[in-house]
Amino acid sequence: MTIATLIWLLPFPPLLAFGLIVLFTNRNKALSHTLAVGAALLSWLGSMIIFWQALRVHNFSQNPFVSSINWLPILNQWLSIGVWVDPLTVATLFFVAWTILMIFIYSVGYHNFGQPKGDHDQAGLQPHGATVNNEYGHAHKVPSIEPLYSRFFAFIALFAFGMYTLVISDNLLTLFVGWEIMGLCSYLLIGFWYAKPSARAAAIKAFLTTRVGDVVMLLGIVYLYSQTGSLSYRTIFSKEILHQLTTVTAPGNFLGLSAAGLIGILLFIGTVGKSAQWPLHVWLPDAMEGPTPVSAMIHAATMVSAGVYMVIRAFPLLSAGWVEGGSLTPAMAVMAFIGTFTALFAATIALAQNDIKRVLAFSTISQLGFMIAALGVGAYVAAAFHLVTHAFFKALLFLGSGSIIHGMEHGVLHTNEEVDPQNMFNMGGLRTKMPLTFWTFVIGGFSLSGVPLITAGFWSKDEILAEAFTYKHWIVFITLALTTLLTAFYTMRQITLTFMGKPRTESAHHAQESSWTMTFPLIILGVLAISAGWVGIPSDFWGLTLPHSWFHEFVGSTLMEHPAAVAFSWFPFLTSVVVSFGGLILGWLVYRNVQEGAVDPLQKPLGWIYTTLKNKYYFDELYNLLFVRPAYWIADTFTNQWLDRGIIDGFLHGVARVAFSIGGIFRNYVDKPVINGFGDFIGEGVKKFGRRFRVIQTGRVQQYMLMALIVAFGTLFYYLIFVVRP
Amino acid sequence: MMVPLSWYLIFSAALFCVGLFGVLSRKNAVAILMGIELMLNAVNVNLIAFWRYRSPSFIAGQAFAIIVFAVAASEVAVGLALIISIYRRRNTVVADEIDMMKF
Amino acid sequence: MVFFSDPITYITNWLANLLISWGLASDTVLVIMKLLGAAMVCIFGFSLVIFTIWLERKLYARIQDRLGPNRVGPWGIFQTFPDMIKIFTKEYITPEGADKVVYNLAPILAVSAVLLVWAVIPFAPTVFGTDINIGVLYIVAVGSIGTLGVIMAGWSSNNKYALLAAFRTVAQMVSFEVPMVLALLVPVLLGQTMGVDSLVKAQDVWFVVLSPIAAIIFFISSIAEVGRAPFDLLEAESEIVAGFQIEYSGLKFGMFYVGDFLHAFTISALSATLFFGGWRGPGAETWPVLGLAYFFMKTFIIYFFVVLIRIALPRLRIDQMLNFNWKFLTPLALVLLMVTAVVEKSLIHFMPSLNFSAVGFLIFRSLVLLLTNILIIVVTAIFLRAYARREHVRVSQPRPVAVTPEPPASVIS
Amino acid sequence: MTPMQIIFILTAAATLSAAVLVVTTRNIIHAALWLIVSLFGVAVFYVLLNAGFFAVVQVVIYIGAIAILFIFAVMLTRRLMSDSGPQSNTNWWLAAVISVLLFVGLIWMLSSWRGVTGEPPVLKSNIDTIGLLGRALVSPDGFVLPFELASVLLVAALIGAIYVAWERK
Repeated sequence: MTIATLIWLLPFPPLLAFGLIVLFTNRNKALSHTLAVGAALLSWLGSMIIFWQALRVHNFSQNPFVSSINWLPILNQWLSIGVWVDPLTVATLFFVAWTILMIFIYSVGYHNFGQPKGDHDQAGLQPHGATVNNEYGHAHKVPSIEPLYSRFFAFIALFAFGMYTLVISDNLLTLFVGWEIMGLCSYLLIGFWYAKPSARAAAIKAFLTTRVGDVVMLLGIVYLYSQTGSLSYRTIFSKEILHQLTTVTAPGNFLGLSAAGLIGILLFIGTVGKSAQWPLHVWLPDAMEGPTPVSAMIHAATMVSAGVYMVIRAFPLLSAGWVEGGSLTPAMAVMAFIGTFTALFAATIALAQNDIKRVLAFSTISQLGFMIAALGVGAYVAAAFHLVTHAFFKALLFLGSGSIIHGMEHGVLHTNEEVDPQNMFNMGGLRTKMPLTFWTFVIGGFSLSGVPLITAGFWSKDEILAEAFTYKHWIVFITLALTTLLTAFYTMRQITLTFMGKPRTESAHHAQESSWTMTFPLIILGVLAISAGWVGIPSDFWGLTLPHSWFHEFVGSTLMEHPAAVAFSWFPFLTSVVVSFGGLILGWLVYRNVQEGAVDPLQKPLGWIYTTLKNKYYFDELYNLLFVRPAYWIADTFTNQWLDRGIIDGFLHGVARVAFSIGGIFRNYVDKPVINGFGDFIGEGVKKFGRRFRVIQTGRVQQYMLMALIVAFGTLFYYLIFVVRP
Repeated sequence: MMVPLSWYLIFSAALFCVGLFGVLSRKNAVAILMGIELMLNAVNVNLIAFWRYRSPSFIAGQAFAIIVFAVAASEVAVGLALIISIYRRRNTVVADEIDMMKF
Repeated sequence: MVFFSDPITYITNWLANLLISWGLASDTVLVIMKLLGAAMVCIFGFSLVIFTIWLERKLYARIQDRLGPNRVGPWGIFQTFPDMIKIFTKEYITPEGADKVVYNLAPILAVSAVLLVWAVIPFAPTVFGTDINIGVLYIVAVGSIGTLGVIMAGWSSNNKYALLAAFRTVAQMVSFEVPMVLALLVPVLLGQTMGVDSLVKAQDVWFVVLSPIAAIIFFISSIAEVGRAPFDLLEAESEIVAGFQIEYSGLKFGMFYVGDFLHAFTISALSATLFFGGWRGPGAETWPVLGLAYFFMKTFIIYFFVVLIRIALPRLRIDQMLNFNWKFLTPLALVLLMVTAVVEKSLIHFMPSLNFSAVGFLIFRSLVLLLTNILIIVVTAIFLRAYARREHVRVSQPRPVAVTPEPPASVIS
Repeated sequence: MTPMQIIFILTAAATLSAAVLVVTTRNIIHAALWLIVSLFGVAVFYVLLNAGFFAVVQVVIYIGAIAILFIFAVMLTRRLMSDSGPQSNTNWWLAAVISVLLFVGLIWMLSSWRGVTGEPPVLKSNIDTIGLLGRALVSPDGFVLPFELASVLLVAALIGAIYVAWERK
């Protein structure tokens, strides 16, 4: 099998699994998850093979694995689709494969495979636990298996298909296809427990919000196609096309943008939707309604990364006409601004969240902001690098949180007390209860907050900061530094509240470590969350000359002109060290001893700011006021009451009345006498005729035949004698 | 062989007419089917005769004859099955008695 | 010398030349010779039957631990002649309300149907009635004439038992014709001809080696065609008095009887011809008389088995017989035919690529086909095993008819 | 009068008279048997036309299968062993008229056609009509499609017959 074939086949095992599960093995849970995990494993294997092949190819970026076929005939040419694996793809493929596989495995444990059926579980609700009798005959509650177990695996399998498609596709169209498939899956999975009203709402919210972005992105794609007549990377990222795009101005000289600028911005808005950047970030926190593996996979590791992957992929287009260190293109400027702002904004919100998953959700938003900002300042490699590392440690964190929640739920089931197993203030002291989760979570957290030298997060973040510093984007630099501080702070807050101190509730007392299917992925991801950083250590780090940064060489070579690795300088390095440690220590100091039933110690000093943060700057309310309410109003009052009922119906009724009267006239003076008369006459005629001639219909086949023959021969002979002869 | 084509044609015409007479005049439905068989045979004779006399090298005549065989076989099978089931319900096979056009 | 190597041809040539020298037209002579040959075959057939009847009775007796005919002639070898005389001298009874013409026509058809087959069987390289290029098809066609005779007999003799028997017989014959024809197609496929003599010539390797299953299927279904045990339901004395020929007497019955035996011998001859290489054997080409010997040797061996089967096996129920035909033989034959076709075709297709010598290819082909057959046999065996298991379970169920009624209390006390 | 012609005339006479008996005789079983005779005559015609294959096929299909089927059907659908009363319906004379008319018309049309006289082309001795037929029936540029259709038709007829004649309990 050639490598091209392998790449083509890469997405299909999950799709196959999806189909099989949905159509056939839905009943059988074990078989279903075996299928799904097996498919994930296959795809993972394929990705790894591709990875090694890619490493063995010399000068890979100049001759990537490419293969394409004709797809749609357009006028006289073909719209071709295909696969395109270059260094960037390989890097993405690497983390996608790992995270997806890990999360598939994790889901098995998370949905309590092997546990008994719930007592009163129903489809579309979280399992409520089952009562079993232990060997002493005491009834006690244990977690119960997810009612829609198979369906879950079908969905994530479909999702995996979408992701692989997106990553390996060689043109924006198939990328968009994968993009939308993932959108659908995200909708399905957020609303996985569809009996919960909040889940339904969250699902719809996510779907609509991302849709806004997607529509704009589609506009961008269409405009691009209309300009270049193609969508494949090879074409649209070629020098002359980019040049042409920069020279052409947007229609109607829109904001004085060039076509490249406009397309870039449009595409970027798509990313804003997908990667939950401000102002379209509102859906991501609510998406935490879905099961934790979903949050981990879709809303942390892969799908939201897909947005960033897309802009990284489109970087040549966005940065068309930009030279390193030069002034930013409009698109880049926008990205820089949005990214930076989002990073800070989300980080601040994360400070005041008590739900363990929501904290992570906001931190995700802010980290994505990091990447966007990095791209905005042209730190191509740094962005990609951070994408990879973030995928690992954020997946790790989410899975860890999932494991924590799982443990808490165990406790809650054990002691039937009414506490929210996701609220960090109900936890504490889990360090001893769930050691594996604790250590892995700490690794993830430190990586997130960028603890120097060891963790992966440090290297990527440091590179971003370094680039921002080197190209003298001070605002970006400062903001991101500040954000890093906050990040470290809330990470430490999380760790402290969750694991340190004494258990604050009974449930926390009785929490226990999760099954190996959940912890094993944690360990793997933990290892990756550390080691993924080492590939990107700058060559002249600390003045000593290391073998130069492999990742930089590798991914950087994707671009046409190889971006220069920034020279090492002490200032950003020290900054990141200071902020990360500072944040961590602060967090530890503040949340060291939170007592049972205590409120957040920040609440008093910050006051109304805290409430603002807690309510996410009232963004939901704002959108509600701006969009939702007006929409309702237009729909109900305006359209329904006035337009429809009032004007249109009124008019129609008028017409109807007129028509009715006219019809009456016709009926009485035309129809009844004339037409009916005629019709009846015909009917009568036919009836009489029939009465005369029905005697010949005896139902005797032979007589029919006889008559038929008589007529036939009569005609024939007549024809022969009188027509042919003379 | 000194037999002119016309003899075959006349023969098959005669056979055909006899069959037709049978179809039209017999009472018993099975006998009617027999008549049909005769007609089909007449047709086959014609086909083969034309093949032999007009274009021995071109096999179409025989091919069609084969197809006529198939048709005859299936026709008999279905026809007899119908007759038998009618006989079961109506207890008759006289074509004239089967004149109510529904069952 | 030619006389010894090939007496029959020698004699025919001599006779033909004689007639021509008498000044007859050559084609008239040809016609005469053909008629003579036909007559010879018929006479030979009948006289053969005289022998086979004795043979069969002897075998019966041996296996049933009796002496069998042993009075008339050495080992009672002439026992059949008195029987013949008895039959000749019996009264011809034509039952009341019988359909005279048909009634008298039926036995003739029955015998002639069998004799007609002999027209295409090659006894030796130079001795055969005619080698029409559709011999196999001809054999099948003639078989169907036999069916006709049976039904005529059964119907015309105005007797319910006879009619039932005729129905059974026809049902049996028609259904067993299907696997028989399918099995016949396999040699046709392998020999790539429908002429019987060419088929014999094509058997450098006996077809029984190339496709044993076909041979077996043909053998079984032709035994059923003849209607001998274990398929002799048509004269199941216990159920229908004596089959369709119950009303016949005297020579007419004798004809059916002879036809029956002759038919049995004929199928042995056919099996020998189509599957065991007919007259083929060392030196048969140069010494056709040897070919004759080989042919009859093979035929008699097979005939021996036919008799043995008749003696050894009990009679089947009619449903068993039909199930066996439609649910086992026919599908098997179909599968075999398709598989053989595919294998043979692919062999011919790949022959150039694997450059064998002629002999090498022959061996290779035989091996491949044989293996295919064995494979089919194995698969069939597996299916049969499963079926047998189910059947065993089904049979071991207690039957409602078999429940013993509760005895009254008085009996117990 | 060559022997061939004599044979032809004899066969034709036999076949036609048998056919006439088929459509006129009272005893329906006899009709079936006569049908067999006339079908046999047709088979002889095939032989005369150098189509031996068809002769044999005629015997196999018509005499071996169809005729037997007829006899079965007759026996299954009769109350008594012998028929009573006329076997032809009231307007048989009209049928006769039609048939005769048709015959006359056909003959008349034939007489007006030139192609009927003349010698048949001589068959090359080595020509293998069966082989030709076989290839023609399975070659894509031959008659494979009609052939397949015929087979499908046969299967359909088989199933239909079984379904129709099924004894519903």
